Amino acid sequence: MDLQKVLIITNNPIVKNIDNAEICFVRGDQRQVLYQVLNKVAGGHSLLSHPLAGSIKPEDNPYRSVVLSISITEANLSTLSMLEYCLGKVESGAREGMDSWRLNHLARDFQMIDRELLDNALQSLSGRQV
Amino acid sequence: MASIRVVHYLNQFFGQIGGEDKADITPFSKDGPVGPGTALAKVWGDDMSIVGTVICGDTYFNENLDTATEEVIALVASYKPDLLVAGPAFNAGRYGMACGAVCAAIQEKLKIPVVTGMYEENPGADMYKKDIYIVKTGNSAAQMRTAIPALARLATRLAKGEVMGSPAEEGYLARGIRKNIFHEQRGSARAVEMLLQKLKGEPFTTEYPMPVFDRVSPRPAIKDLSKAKIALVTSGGIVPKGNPDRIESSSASKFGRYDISGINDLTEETFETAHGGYDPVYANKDADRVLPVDVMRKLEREGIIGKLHDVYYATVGNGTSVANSKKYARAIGEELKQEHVDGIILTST
Amino acid sequence: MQLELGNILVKDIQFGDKTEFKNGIVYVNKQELMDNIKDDRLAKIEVDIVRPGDDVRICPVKDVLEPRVKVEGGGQVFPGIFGNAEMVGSGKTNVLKGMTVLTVGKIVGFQEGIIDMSGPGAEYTPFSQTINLVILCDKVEGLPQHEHEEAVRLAGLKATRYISEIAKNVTPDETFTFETKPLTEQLSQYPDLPKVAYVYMLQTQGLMHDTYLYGTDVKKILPTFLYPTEVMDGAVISGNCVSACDKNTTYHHLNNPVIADLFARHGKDLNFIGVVVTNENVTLLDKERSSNFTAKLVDSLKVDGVIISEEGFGNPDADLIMNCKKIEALGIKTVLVTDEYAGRDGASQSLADANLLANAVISGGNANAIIELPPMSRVIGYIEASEIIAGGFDGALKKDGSITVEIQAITGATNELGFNRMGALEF
Amino acid sequence: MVKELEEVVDVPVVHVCTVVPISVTVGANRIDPAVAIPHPLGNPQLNQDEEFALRTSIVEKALKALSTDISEQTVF
Repeated sequence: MDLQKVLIITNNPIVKNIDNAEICFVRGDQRQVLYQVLNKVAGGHSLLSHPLAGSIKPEDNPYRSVVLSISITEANLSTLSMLEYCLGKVESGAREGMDSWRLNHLARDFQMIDRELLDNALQSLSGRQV
Repeated sequence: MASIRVVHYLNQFFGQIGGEDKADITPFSKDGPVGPGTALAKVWGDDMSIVGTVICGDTYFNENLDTATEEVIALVASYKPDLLVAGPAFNAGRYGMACGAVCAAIQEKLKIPVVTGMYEENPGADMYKKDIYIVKTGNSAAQMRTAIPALARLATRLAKGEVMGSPAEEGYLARGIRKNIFHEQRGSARAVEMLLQKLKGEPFTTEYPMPVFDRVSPRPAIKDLSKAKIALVTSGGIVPKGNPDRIESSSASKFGRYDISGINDLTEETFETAHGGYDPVYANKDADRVLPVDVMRKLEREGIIGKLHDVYYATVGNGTSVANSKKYARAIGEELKQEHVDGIILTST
Repeated sequence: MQLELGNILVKDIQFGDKTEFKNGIVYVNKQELMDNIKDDRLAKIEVDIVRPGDDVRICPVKDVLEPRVKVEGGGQVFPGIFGNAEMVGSGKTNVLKGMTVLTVGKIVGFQEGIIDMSGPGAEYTPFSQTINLVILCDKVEGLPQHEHEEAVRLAGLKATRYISEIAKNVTPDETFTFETKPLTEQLSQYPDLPKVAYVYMLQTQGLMHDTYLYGTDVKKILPTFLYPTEVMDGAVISGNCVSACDKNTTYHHLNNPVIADLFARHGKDLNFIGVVVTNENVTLLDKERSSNFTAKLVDSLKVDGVIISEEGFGNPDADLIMNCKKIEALGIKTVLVTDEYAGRDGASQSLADANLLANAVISGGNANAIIELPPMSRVIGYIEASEIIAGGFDGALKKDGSITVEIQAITGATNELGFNRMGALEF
Repeated sequence: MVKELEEVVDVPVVHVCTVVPISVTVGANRIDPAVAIPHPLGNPQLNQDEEFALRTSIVEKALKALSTDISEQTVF
């Protein structure tokens, strides 16, 4: 993959050892991942993949991997505002939560789907200057 | 069938006690209907009867929110009502806030249906319409004649536990609750219809108004800093050493209110940070780095500002939900308003 | 491009010695059907028939299809899957109306839907009103999800094609003609009417989120122009297993209601110019690029207004808003069709994006609303899946067989093509 | 938070913050950029007097913001 180096923020344990990617592993739920993304974007990293990839109910999708640029420029206001809506969505869903029973049954499927969406993003970004 | 027992909440004015001069009157009750209550009773006939009226001054209520609410709840509860009606408050701000607060508290504590009436721009409407049914009224008591029947009708429906229709059908302020209904036409036909209306420049109603992160218009500047009382608020989690309120390091469930009268400098021995989102070393060493009490005191001494407000407020911004931080900000804001501060410095990490 | 759709009204489906259409009844030779769809990747295939009003629950439903066959004109139905992707959308196509082919199978743990043929759940899905030929597929041990999805998708397409052959020589009960002229002619056909196009957004994010256009994976296309009749001939097919309530099944694509309702007003109140099909991808760059091309295409069509339909939720909300913003910025009016995830109490933020330019929105309903589905005497598929499909939750399946789920578990419940009458309003 | 304070108290509020874009998105009207996340109004690299002077300058800017009429979001 001739992808320039990217930063991946993830809480998905099967996301590791990806070429040209620095992986920032977040211990916590997808809210924590998104807040970490918010911090990075506010710090000037560009958001490359949509933070709510997939159309699996947000609060039902406990694993999330988000791709950002390694390089830093001026923080992008429109991305921040998009993140604000995403966080609003996730925050408002969070209280309904997902029970551990389902999580245990489905963890592997969820991880696989997240990984699949991530791979799609990386493939699409491959060759792009970021 | 026994008629439904209703308690009515009124302020000093509609409770026929007096005007602004009586606005600090403490809550008391009277058996039977008073003022607008008699009009309600007329509409209801024998179905529902106002067994008691609780009256409280608007100033007293708003300045003693917690105790006043407690007192009102006790008075209302003593009548063992099936329903509480408050107001209508029209466009009276403090009365609206009181009606909303009373309704919300009664609904929560006594678990009975509640209803009030307000003009949609009443601040109380904005504050409480999500929690309670608020009948849409005109903006002044001159509209009492139309407000009463609307209030009476909605109250009856609530008391009888009838299925509530849409805001447009029932005349209450939309509560922001999305509910599924079946339309006459399927969605695609509605879309074509709406597009044709939009193309012709005709009025149309979106089925989903976009939520907007609303902006607040900038308030006018402080005219004379040397007379101004300035308050400090921080989301950087600065708390007295030992974190007496146990504010969580993230996803905080509360905010802190701390007295700094007589304190000229925050030191390593006296203050620290409860914030879990950044390296706490620097703030723990000198909390003035987050909450500049030392500089503010110096400027106060020099007469550059009139006064540093003696209480500061602290929350932890880290991971705190949007809804919670809004709630805290509102609560802090209410307190600072009472204290008549002229400006606020909010520091964030 | 002109297409005559001939509806052959199906009164019933029955198993028989010969697969044929006789006296309003579709007879199916079960063995022959199974032989036609067999696949080494599928360990077991079962076929069943269910009818409106039956005391039956089907779960987990993957896709729903409708048998259509070309009678005249080029190409084959489902072009690119079958044949050499010749252009479709002209000539004559016969439709077996009133029936579906419905595939059932567990692909991954959570996204397929429920269809109840009677009871309260039946009100939320259009497929309780059709006679359904149900094809239940089990994969061979160890088959990866990609292959499993593809095997079940092909089983549905092949079965539908097999059945549709019997409609070829039947005289339809009713016919409807649809025509869209080449762009310049179409633009000048009704000079006094507003010109309208349809922006057709398709879910395309990878495994379980894919859609195919003439057999190609839509995530790899740039937005392109289609004649509406191409869609009626199966140019677009579903390959996704996202939450059941708002994925467009292949049946929904074939019977796209936005296209139908635009044609219904065509030449009377508006001039329907055509369809722009676009995707919903994972990266922001792809989203920007696709929405830029969509806006450019719409602009070049010289239309006054568009209807934009979304598929799915979450990040597609960003595509929806981007399309809306960029098209409105050109001075072209938009109406959006979406659905909502407003929480079980309906009080949460419905979409993951918003913009004030999106001032005309049709809602397909709140997918989080709860429904209790009473027990059914018969279940086709795997009822235990109801606990883990989207919208189900712990304890959803009770001992008596009743289940409590969000309506997002019901196939087609909050369809974002506007297929249903249901919608959400603020209370 | 800044928005609600301004609305409820009905007086000018200045947001002293390190990440200006966040402040803009949350709707602050008067924004006073600060030093760094762990020490918005200080800099441990400096000696005590220098640091106090730095803090004074940030606070003075905040006060200037409070005493300046604005019509839109403004970074001071």
